[in-house]
Amino acid sequence: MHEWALAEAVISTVVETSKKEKVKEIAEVKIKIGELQQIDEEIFRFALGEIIKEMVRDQDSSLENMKIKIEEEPSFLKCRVCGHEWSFISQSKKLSEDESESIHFIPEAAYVYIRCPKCKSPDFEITKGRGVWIDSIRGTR
Amino acid sequence: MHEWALAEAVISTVVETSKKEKVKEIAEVKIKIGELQQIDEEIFRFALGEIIKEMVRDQDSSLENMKIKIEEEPSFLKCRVCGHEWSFISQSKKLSEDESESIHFIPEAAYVYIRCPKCKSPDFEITKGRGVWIDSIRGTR
Amino acid sequence: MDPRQNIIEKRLANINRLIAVASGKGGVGKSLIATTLALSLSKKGRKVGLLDLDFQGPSAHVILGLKNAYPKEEKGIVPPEVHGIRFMSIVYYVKDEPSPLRGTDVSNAIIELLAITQWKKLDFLVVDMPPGIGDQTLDLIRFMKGSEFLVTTTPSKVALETVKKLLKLLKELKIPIMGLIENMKMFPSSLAREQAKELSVPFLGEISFDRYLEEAIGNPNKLLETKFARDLNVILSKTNLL
Amino acid sequence: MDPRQNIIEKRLANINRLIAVASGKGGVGKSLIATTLALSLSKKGRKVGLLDLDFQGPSAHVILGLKNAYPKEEKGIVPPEVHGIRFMSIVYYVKDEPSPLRGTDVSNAIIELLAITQWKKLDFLVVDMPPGIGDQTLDLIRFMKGSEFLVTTTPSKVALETVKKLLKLLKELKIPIMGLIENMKMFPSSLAREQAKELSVPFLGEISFDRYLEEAIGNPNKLLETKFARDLNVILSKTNLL
Ligand SMILES: Nc1ncnc2c1ncn2[C@@H]1O[C@H](COP(=O)(O)OP(=O)(O)O)[C@@H](O)[C@H]1O
Ligand SMILES: Nc1ncnc2c1ncn2[C@@H]1O[C@H](COP(=O)(O)OP(=O)(O)O)[C@@H](O)[C@H]1O
Ligand SMILES: [Mg+2]
Ligand SMILES: [Mg+2]
Ligand SMILES: [Mg+2]
Ligand SMILES: [Mg+2]
Ligand code: NI
Ligand code: NI
Ligand SMILES: [Zn+2]
Ligand SMILES: [Zn+2]
Repeated sequence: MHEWALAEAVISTVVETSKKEKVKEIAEVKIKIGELQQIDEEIFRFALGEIIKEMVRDQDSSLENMKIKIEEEPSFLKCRVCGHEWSFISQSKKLSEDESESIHFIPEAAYVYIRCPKCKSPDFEITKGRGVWIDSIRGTR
Repeated sequence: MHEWALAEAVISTVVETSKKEKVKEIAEVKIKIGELQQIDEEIFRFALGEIIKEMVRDQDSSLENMKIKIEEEPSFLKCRVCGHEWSFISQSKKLSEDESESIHFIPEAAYVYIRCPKCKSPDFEITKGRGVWIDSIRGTR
Repeated sequence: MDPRQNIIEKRLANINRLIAVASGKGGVGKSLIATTLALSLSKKGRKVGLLDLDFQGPSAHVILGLKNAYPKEEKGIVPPEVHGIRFMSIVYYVKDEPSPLRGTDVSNAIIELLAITQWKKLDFLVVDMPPGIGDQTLDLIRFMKGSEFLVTTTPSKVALETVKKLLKLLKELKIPIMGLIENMKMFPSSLAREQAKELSVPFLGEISFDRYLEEAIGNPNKLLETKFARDLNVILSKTNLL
Repeated sequence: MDPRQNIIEKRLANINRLIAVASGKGGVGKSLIATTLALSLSKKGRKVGLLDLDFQGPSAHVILGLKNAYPKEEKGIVPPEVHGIRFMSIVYYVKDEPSPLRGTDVSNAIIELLAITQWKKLDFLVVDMPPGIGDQTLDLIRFMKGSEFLVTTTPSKVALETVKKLLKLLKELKIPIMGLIENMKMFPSSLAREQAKELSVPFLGEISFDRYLEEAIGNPNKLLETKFARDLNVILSKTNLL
């Protein structure tokens, strides 16, 4: 349930951004969740829903009809030493449950538990699919 | 004349890349030089010419007819603290000769001598126009 | 758009004071001072958090003698209480393995930690800083607004040369500096005091080299009884912390 | 395409051995050891370069007492000879100002320096490493192929915890480790020796805490006559360096 904290971050950012852009009613938010972090989409969606309910109850009606689109983004890693690029999923079975959980909380734990499958280096870049990202917000002013 | 070292890096990279791509004759290389580093284009072009002459004399004819296009790329900086974005040129007159020369050798000296014009932070990103970059290489196999 | 940065302010909203123990230089006692400071404040009945931001050389858990503690998941992660301190460190997630993170990854990990950690109400959050004036320092300044710096040095010229740079940077950016502590003093020397004066930074006092300090590492109760802790407390009693 | 990375190998081609003095931990004597090592090798008639990669806490120039030296421009930059050593440091370009570089900028600056520095023929290039296992360490491994690590620690548990991480990382990556030096020894203790043994790393010996070392900082001739330098030379005589 640490997904709650990230859901709260998303909603807070959506609200603040719409305020800045003078959006009165938010129609849709598109969220990408990076595969690396292994967010539980169901829990995440539930948390988003609860937070919105609470906000609507309190004061903020701009979120009342907001549609939430969540897309899981495949994760790719690229080695700085040998240039090899690979998908997280192709190697994720090698991780123990503990290691996976650590990456779930702090995706950069990947540098401890993952190595380039080709040259074994820890010096790689997470090129795609690290964590939670707001792709777009749509609404009417 | 430290431009020579960078010219050598460019030629060496062009040659190696063309070899990898099995290019026999290189027709054109496009080089971008970032405004921040204040490369002397004339000296740089001279150095490129000399290095190519030497290589052609020695062994490598692939460079014989290579055209060199050099484009100066304007430099932009963006503050991580306040979000302000500005062009290097708009502020470069504030630099002393010594400071400019330091940035010429190591562009990251910018973090010592340049500040965000809006919030005075040194925590900015060089978003464009840092240094020497090979934009493209064209040739025939 | 990165949603995490937006929530950090809220996560830190119920923390009264943010104290960054820093130096720029390594090996001057930042971790010993930060941990002992947190323990001392907690002993006085204050609610204290300790955040180890030295991701590549985390030390506070060694000094605390941490065993088997792990954050609870509860609308985020809730740091466990270790000897009365809410303690957060990357070691929960990287164990004692090397963590070869580049700066951009360090920055990402800091943002993640700050976005998901639920400190709840605290009188003090003490931050144990790494050496350098890189990503951690810049991110602390960027995200942990209102942080006050407690700067540590040794009497050595080599240390002071680097500490001076941190002090100059903080002064330039108008970040509050509580003052300079001179640690591991063995012989008379006035360099640190003079450096503080030259930069108009309060000189808070000195902590003697304590040959028995090593024996107290991993044992907080013993640590609080060392000459080191007593020296530190004399210094702190001159600040508005204790 | 970044053209700089391609030329680095050529720039280092005429250097016989690359010796990185590292630790992971700060304040353990890396800079003192690196500088004294470079001076000692040079005294023995070897052609020596010294590269300070600690961009945020550069120290070698302080230890060397550098004054008014500046690289020459000659098909790149040619490091000036300082007490017989070809010395390269970021201080030529940042003076004694704070250099708040993030990791990505540190990496860029390293690549630039390596691409434009003309070391010419050298028997040894000694690299004074910063604390941490971040950008500098990863870039040294990536670009300065064949580097051998001379690892330094103090006898303290806190230091060893971090030094262990560097050693583990180097072993995992099969990077040559010359061995472990235990510096600033004041009291009997076998922790460092045991740590080395546990990780199958050669234990090279110890350097006593030298209370007169501070007085030799900035004065290379004096430095070479300290107990510190003598202790280091005993250690080095057991390696294939001297
Ligand atoms: N006053 C002191 N007396 C003796 N040893 C000390 C003192 N302060 C710190 N130390 C020792 O110095 C070393 C560096 O301390 P540490 O807190 O790890 O520094 P930093 O966090 O600045 O790297 C440790 O071995 C620590 O036990
Ligand atoms: N053997 C020693 N005896 C006494 N002081 C030492 C010894 N080795 C190092 N020092 C001192 O310890 C401090 C840290 O040394 P330094 O070389 O700057 O470490 P690092 O480069 O690892 O940060 C300096 O003040 C230095 O003078
Ligand atoms: Mg879980
Ligand atoms: Mg010039
Ligand atoms: Mg520390
Ligand atoms: Mg050093
Ligand atoms: Ni979770
Ligand atoms: Ni030049
Ligand atoms: Zn690889
Ligand atoms: Zn700004």
